[in-house]
Amino acid sequence: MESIVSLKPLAAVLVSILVVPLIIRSGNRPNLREGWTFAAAGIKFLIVASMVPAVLGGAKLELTIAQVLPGAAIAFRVDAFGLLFALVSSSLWIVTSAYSIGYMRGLDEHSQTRYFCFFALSLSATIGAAFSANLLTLYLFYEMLSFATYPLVTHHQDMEARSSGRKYLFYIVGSSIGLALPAMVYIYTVSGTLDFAAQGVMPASVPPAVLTALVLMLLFGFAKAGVMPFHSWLPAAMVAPTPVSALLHAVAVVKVGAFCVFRVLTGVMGADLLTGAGLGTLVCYIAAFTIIVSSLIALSQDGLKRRLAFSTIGQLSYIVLGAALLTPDGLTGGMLHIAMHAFGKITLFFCAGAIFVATGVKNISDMTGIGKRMPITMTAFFIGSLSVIGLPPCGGFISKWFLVMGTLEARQYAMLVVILTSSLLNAAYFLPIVYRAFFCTEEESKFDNRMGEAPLWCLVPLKLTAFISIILFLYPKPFLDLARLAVVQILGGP
Amino acid sequence: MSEFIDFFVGKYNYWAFILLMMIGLYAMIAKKNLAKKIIGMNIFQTAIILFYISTAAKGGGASIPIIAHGHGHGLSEHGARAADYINPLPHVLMLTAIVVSVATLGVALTLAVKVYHQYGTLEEDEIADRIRAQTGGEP
Amino acid sequence: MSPHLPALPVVVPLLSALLITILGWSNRRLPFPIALVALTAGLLSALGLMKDVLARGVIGYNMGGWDPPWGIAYRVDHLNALVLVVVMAAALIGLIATRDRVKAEFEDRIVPFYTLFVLFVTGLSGILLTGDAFNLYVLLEIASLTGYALIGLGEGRAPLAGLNYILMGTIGASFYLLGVGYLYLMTGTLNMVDLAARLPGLYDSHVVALAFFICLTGLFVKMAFFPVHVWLPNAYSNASSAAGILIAPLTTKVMIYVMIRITLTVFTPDYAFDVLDIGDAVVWLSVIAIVMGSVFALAQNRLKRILSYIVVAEVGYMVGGFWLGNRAGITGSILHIVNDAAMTLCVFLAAGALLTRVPGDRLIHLQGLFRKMPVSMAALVVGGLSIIGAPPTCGFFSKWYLISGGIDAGHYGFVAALLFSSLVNVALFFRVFEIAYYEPFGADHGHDPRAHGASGREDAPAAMLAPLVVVAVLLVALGLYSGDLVSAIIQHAIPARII
Amino acid sequence: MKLVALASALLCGTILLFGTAEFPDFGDPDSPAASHVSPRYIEEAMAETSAPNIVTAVLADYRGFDTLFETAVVFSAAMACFFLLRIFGEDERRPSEKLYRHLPTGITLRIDPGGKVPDSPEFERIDGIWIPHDVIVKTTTRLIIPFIQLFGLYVIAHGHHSPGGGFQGGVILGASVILYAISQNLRQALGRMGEAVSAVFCAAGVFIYAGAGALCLLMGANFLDYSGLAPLFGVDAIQARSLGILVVEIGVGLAVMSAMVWIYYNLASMGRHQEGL
Repeated sequence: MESIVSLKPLAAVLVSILVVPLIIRSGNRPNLREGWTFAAAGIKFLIVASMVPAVLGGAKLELTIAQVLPGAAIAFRVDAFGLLFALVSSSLWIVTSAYSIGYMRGLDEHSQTRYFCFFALSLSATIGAAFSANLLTLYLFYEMLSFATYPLVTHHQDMEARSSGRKYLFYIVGSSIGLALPAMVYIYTVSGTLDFAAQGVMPASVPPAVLTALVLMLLFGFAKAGVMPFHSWLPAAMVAPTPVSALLHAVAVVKVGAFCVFRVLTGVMGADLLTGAGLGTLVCYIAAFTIIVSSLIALSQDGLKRRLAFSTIGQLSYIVLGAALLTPDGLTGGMLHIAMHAFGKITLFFCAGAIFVATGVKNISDMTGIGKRMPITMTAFFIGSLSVIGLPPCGGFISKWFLVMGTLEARQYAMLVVILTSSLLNAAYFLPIVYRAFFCTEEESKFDNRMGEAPLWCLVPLKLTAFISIILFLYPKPFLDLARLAVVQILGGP
Repeated sequence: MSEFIDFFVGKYNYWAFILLMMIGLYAMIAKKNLAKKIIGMNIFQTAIILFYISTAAKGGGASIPIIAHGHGHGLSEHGARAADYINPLPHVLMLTAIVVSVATLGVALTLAVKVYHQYGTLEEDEIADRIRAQTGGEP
Repeated sequence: MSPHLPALPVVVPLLSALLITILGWSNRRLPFPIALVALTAGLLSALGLMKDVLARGVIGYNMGGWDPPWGIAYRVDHLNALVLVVVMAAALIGLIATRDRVKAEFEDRIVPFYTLFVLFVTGLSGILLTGDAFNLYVLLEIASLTGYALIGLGEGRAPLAGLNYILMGTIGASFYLLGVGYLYLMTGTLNMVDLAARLPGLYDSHVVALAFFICLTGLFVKMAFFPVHVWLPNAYSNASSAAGILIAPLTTKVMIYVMIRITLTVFTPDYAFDVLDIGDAVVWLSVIAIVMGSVFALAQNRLKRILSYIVVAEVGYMVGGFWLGNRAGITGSILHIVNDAAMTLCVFLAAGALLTRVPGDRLIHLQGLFRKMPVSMAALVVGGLSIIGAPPTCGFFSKWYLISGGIDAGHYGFVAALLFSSLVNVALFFRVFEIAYYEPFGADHGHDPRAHGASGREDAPAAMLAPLVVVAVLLVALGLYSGDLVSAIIQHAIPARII
Repeated sequence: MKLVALASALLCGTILLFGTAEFPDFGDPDSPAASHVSPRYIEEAMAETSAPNIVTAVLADYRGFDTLFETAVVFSAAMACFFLLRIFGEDERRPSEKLYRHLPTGITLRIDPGGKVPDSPEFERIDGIWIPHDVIVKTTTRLIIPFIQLFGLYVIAHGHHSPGGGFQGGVILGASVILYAISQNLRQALGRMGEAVSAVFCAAGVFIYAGAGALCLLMGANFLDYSGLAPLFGVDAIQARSLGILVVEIGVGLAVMSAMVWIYYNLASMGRHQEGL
């Protein structure tokens, strides 16, 4: 496997940092400002996409920024898994930027310049995390993301935003400093390195009890993965403006958490070591617990965004589950789920936002009959739901399929049951929304029959993501190839 | 008993400095009056000076460290013997320490004057009362 | 390089301080340029020394041409060259940044202010370079006396705080002097290297142990180690903002250097860590220091007091890290001297910048400052993140070494204290940020800010902002280059037997 | 508090006492302090520095660097007093009435704040605590002061050969000025030796010391290595050391004298330089 020194990863990270001063400078000319955002998003996506052929060819693009600790540098290494994640995040940034314009202008939100700045910074952090070559760099970008998203979460600057912001910081930063950091230092102390390597870096001499403690500390320490009981920041963070929730809390932030857990389990601990110690199963059960409980909670939520949030918690644990299965199909399923769920969930959030912009409604119980007023939005919502539930003809089906295969492969039949049960629960909390929106009597409907969709800036992105969700079912090859390659790289194959 | 007396008599200089030091320390902690605290501080420093100076002593008729008949051009025809003169080094060091303690005393008194200007008293508890009255208890 | 280079960081500032008085007395425009030249020269010679040390190893310099132990010798190695560069750089940046503040706060006292400040730096650089235990005391007093004076002239309770600082500082210095006296009594020498050569025969003597404890106690007072920290918060928080900016980053760090120097060079690690075996006890003390410093910081409602208590906690980091007695811990401790100097400078400078536009440093005064003073607040954020220990700022890396040292030594109490303190720092700083971010918008949510007037931006003067931004960038740069810093310099500063 | 103080003082004392058991006895000529470094000073000082007073030789030459900073400590203390205490201009809290004494008649005029100030040389401004008749004190001190000052100069100059030197002599000189200020009044003393003079002399004294050291640097010797000054003095290296010691002692004397006086000025009048002692 060849390594190529390349500036591309750095460029991909920097492009959205460098655009910040430009955004600030043109703060009072909104069109120019958003132009910069689009430019940065486009360039970022192109840079990321340009790495695909090389990576698919089996190469890894590397760049060391600074050798900050012996054996642990701040360094980038683009492998298939990182690239998959970066591809998802950077492509969705473009879409979300468009959606942000519609949403923010539609509601005449304050401090839009600040909003776009921190949005760009968050994207840098996300891409940085995706391209991290070692745990240290990953942690760096993880923390950067935590702090960069804080102003976004608390954008409204009211009492609710403040308390949510506190909760967000308390969970995210508290767990990363209190749990992940010491675990990292410990790993560094015993192994002398933090690099991600096929089959991990942990020496075999570490006693199983310590190993268990480390795995748990890292699993919960990267609280962005939302594994219970470190999940309650996520519903709280839904006070943010919807595009933030959409990109960050359905895609970037939470996926970075899942990505970190994935990296830790596969790159630091190593599949064989975990299997040998039986820790994979332990993590599986934790994830399974989260999946089921969060789905049950989601059933009882009336706020649309809160229901989506709990759904996200469950779906994240699918990814964790995939990683913890430690079999080729399971890993493939976990990785694919990052992509598939991202497109599905972002569609759902876009729809929630569009509904709010157009009608100001936040609660599901008030949405009876909305399908007649916003048919496009609700159709997209339906497609997104299908993808998240894991039904054809949507991308979600593919990742779930691989997950199911993984459980069989790993002989974790209990997990198979969990996945299937959870799919049913997913259907149970999504489909009634769609049903209520379209099929209701005139009396029940809370809206008149006039068409009243959200602004075009909101509408186009959600159509696009819904469309991609379907495309991914029909043509999953790019992601599937990357995921398959990543599995080979992770398991240390030829 | 005689051992103890030997011990005490042979090292009485150290006892003296320790006693002085305890007095100084006690005054600095226990006294409420800032001027008395400053005096305690000075006693404390003096105790250490005493300690150093006492280490310079040499029994057996050693003289002050000025070479007798040392006038004129100084080549080593005078041939001073170390045992004849007491140790000059602690004296040098304590000259410095005395100057430092004077300087510290000066600055401490200056600040005490300022404090007195500000609160009209040097009693610590009264100052505390005044501060509380001024700020309503906040630091 | 000139063989006289080691003398310059002390001699040049000393002469300049005197020139400030002699020339500045009649021309009030001169003090600042003279001080600027002096500290620039100081920094350059410090860098030159650093270069020499890297090239040639330890450099000695005999004052008055007398060989040690009869004369006073300077001894420059990796450790003090590094700290010297830090001190000089911090002093220089502080000097430039506070120019306007000094003009405003001490309009009649420009001459004495700069004289005292340059003397203060002289004292510190002397402390760093000297290889003579008694000379160190004299220089310590220079730095302390000038420090007392600079701190004593502030608002409100400053004189009282200054007086308490004098009383405690004098006890500390006197204890140090007494400890040196005990050593002198037992060995007959004052030169550090000579002491180290003569002490091994006396390792089982109680007097030597006592001398060590007395010295250590004295230094603990001087560096504001809990529970003898009580002078620091009042002194730093009541001092004028210029004096606070100039003094806060330096004093405690230099005192920690002295502790390291005395322990490693005079008493040798064998004695301190193995014969006496007090490392564990001191680390537990520092655990208490860290926890209490953080808890006290939480209870404060003024920015500068919060920062002062953070300094107290940070002292615990460095003392504890050093007394872990292993390579990682000592590396962390030395690296943290560098980083903490930069961090403290950054946050105090930012606080000073804020104070140019707001009436006081109570938290309630900070409302809405993100909009009003974005650059200063951004620098405060960077400083805060570094104190919290978020990568890639430098604070993360020293904390990393410290934690790693704690794990190496199996001292999990220390690790827990470090993490606790980081979490408390998150709470502290985000409370400040939150207030600065929200307040004026709390009531009228969604209100268009343009109604408040987009021209509400009124940041500190550029002369203060530019150094502040430099320091903030430096925090990140130090973080990125900490690997080089450790491998090129700090590794050589630690005796080879420590693993 | 008292109990705490007592306990900590006793604890401290006990710990220190505990250590004394291993100390050398008082006056032990074989103690390490007496046998390691110091013999060289006693045996060689005369030959190496040509100063029979070994304390002076060690103070100003062997450990001259300490002494330089000792002088700097004095300077910074004086500067600190000035910095902290000096109040420029009128004290706003007490808008002072001004007192003027008509010299020929001895009549005292009180000028209320804002009143017209007499500018005839026959009027002398005085302080509120001015005492008219102290002939004995004034006369005695006038007689004594020159002798005190002469003695001070002697002590400085004779430091090589007898107990004395810059610090002692400087203090005596300073005391003479302070005595003048006490016996006359602060205003007159300030007239004789003003604040600017004290300040600049104080700095200049230290500057002489440090400058001598720096001059050695310029001559190619180490800092404060007076033997490097030999070409300037036109004598051999050892004599040059002796002369170097004299130069720095003069600097010390100047600095200490001015510092004493300056500190007194500020402390005695609480920084207002009027209405003082």
